[in-house]
Amino acid sequence: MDDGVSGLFAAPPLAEQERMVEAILFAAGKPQTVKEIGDRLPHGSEPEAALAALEKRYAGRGVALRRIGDAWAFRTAADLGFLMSREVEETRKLSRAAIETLAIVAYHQPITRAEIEEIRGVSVSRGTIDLLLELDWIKLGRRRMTPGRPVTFIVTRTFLDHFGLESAKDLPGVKELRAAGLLDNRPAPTAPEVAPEDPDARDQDELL
Amino acid sequence: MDDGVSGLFAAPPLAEQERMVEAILFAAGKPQTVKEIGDRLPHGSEPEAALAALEKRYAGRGVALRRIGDAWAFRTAADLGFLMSREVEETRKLSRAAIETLAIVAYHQPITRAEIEEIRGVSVSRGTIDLLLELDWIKLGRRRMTPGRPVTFIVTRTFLDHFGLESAKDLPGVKELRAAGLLDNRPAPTAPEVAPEDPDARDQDELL
Amino acid sequence: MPDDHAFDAHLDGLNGSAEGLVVDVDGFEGPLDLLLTLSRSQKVDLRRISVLALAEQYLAFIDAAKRLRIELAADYLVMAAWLAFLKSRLLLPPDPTDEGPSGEELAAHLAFQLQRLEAMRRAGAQLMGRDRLGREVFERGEPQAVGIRRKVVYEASLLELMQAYARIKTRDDFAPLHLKRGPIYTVEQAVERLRGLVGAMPDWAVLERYLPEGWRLDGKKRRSAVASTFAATLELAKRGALEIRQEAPFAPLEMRARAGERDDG
Repeated sequence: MDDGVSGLFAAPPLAEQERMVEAILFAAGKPQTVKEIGDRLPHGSEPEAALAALEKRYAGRGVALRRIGDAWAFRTAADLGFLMSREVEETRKLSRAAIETLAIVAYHQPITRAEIEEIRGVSVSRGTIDLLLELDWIKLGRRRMTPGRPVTFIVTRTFLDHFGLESAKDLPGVKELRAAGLLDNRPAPTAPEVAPEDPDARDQDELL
Repeated sequence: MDDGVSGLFAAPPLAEQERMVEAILFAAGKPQTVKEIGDRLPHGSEPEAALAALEKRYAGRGVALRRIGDAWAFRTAADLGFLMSREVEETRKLSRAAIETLAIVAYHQPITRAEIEEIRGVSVSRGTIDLLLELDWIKLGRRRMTPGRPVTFIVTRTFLDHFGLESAKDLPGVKELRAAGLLDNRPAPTAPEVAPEDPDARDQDELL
Repeated sequence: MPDDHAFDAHLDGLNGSAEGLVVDVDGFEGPLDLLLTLSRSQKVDLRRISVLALAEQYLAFIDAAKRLRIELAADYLVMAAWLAFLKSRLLLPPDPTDEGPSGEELAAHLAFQLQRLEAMRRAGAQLMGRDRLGREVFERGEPQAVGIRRKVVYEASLLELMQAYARIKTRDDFAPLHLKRGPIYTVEQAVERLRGLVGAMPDWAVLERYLPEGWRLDGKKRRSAVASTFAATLELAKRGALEIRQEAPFAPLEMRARAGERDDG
């Protein structure tokens, strides 16, 4: 927009901006970022202020304005889910491996596949990562600046939306886990040669 | 729901029913009839009263509760429909005919169409004049007091603003343009066909 | 969780007599998972777990599996080897010449791994227990697509405007040379016209009277018509059709048909 021209027009009053944001978010199925909302409002509008006013207006209603990462969306109030039970499509039951992997990515992101395997103590099957990518719950983050430049995984806005989280900081128990040091990246003490990587482990085992 | 069981419980207060209807209509994939809504509400609820309360609550908001036939649905407020479309700006250059016509009007206003054609040496298409009128760069001036009383064209305030002029009189004359080096020593080729029509060029082309 | 049942079965087996031991490695997600399951039999907080006791439990489990000739995946055996090594480190007095981490450090790391895995399991269960989109929370059922309006913005600068005008104005300068005919009344036209009129000019009359229609008012046109008509008059006088007179310099030119050319003659 040309500032020289649009500057001639004043932004609409906040109450009107609030109505506009309400209409935009009602019509959108997916969460909209503050920037996306701002781009659709008249020049000079303040989407953050309008969103704050709107959030307050909908507090306690049957529909709530929810922040999802850097985006916002209207969602039905969680306590009314029982009314909607007829519309629930039976979601595929996630495997234990998938749930665990998802939790590990969410609490440790960005995380490499090797690190996921280190935490789980078992190799992560291709199918598990694929499924989580397909659900759009995890996505590729930046490559780790370590030898081999491995890819990392992070959780998505869809993940936050699905689990009703404002941000990864709101993950259940995340503060306690961090305080307990359980989210630290604690490398294994360098073990002597004898152990896991020894291809003759099986033979040794039989000696025991 | 089993009436025998739900009958044991009192219907929720109207405010709560209103929240429920709000959530149901928000999540519904299509408009819902009063009966459909009622079937989902706890036994003993009054969907009509809840709908009436909800309609009132949304009056004047960015989203309105609307009756569509015998069903109800949330719809964007009529005055905010423009938000539901995104504008994509596409910048285009004015055609040579259009800019020449515009220049002639600017330098010779008020000027009739016949006079523009005389200066350009070619006829001016209706589309060119229409585009310039639509852009609000030219407008109709007074009719010429000559036989046939032809309309004249003059440039607009919008034109002056766009080109950063105080008045059309500020446009430099041909001599000044030449002095300022704005006139090419050679005219632009009248038509791009020049080259292809060159028989030598054509032969060369065929050799390639 | 279906795994909980398998898990209970293991616990039962492990708590029972050696004969009743149920060994089903398929139910575990790897050695760490098996260790975590075994650790529960200690019925203490993982932070106070006895890694030594856990290592012994694990090795006993693997032994039982072997006795039953159960095929064990390599990583279970690798873990067994590592735990055997850890056990020896924990039991033997530390060797000052030994390099690498102490048995206690290794045991502490294993305990950390178990705690971390358990924390992640619990977190996963908590996540799944949240109000989830499409189950307890719903999005807009009738989302409205955003239409795209195309708006064309025309660009033109003052420079382009001036250049366009200059182009028009200079076009003629470079056009192939041909003389532009302004409003010119040719001598030929004048001769032709006057010849037709000669019969009707018996008396002296001023030249301007015989200018053609449409060439009398406009300055340029009039000048051209006067000049040509004068030239035509001279031509006709030479041919003997007209007489010309002028009473004084710059006085009006008068002419009449010569006798014999006149209609009445």
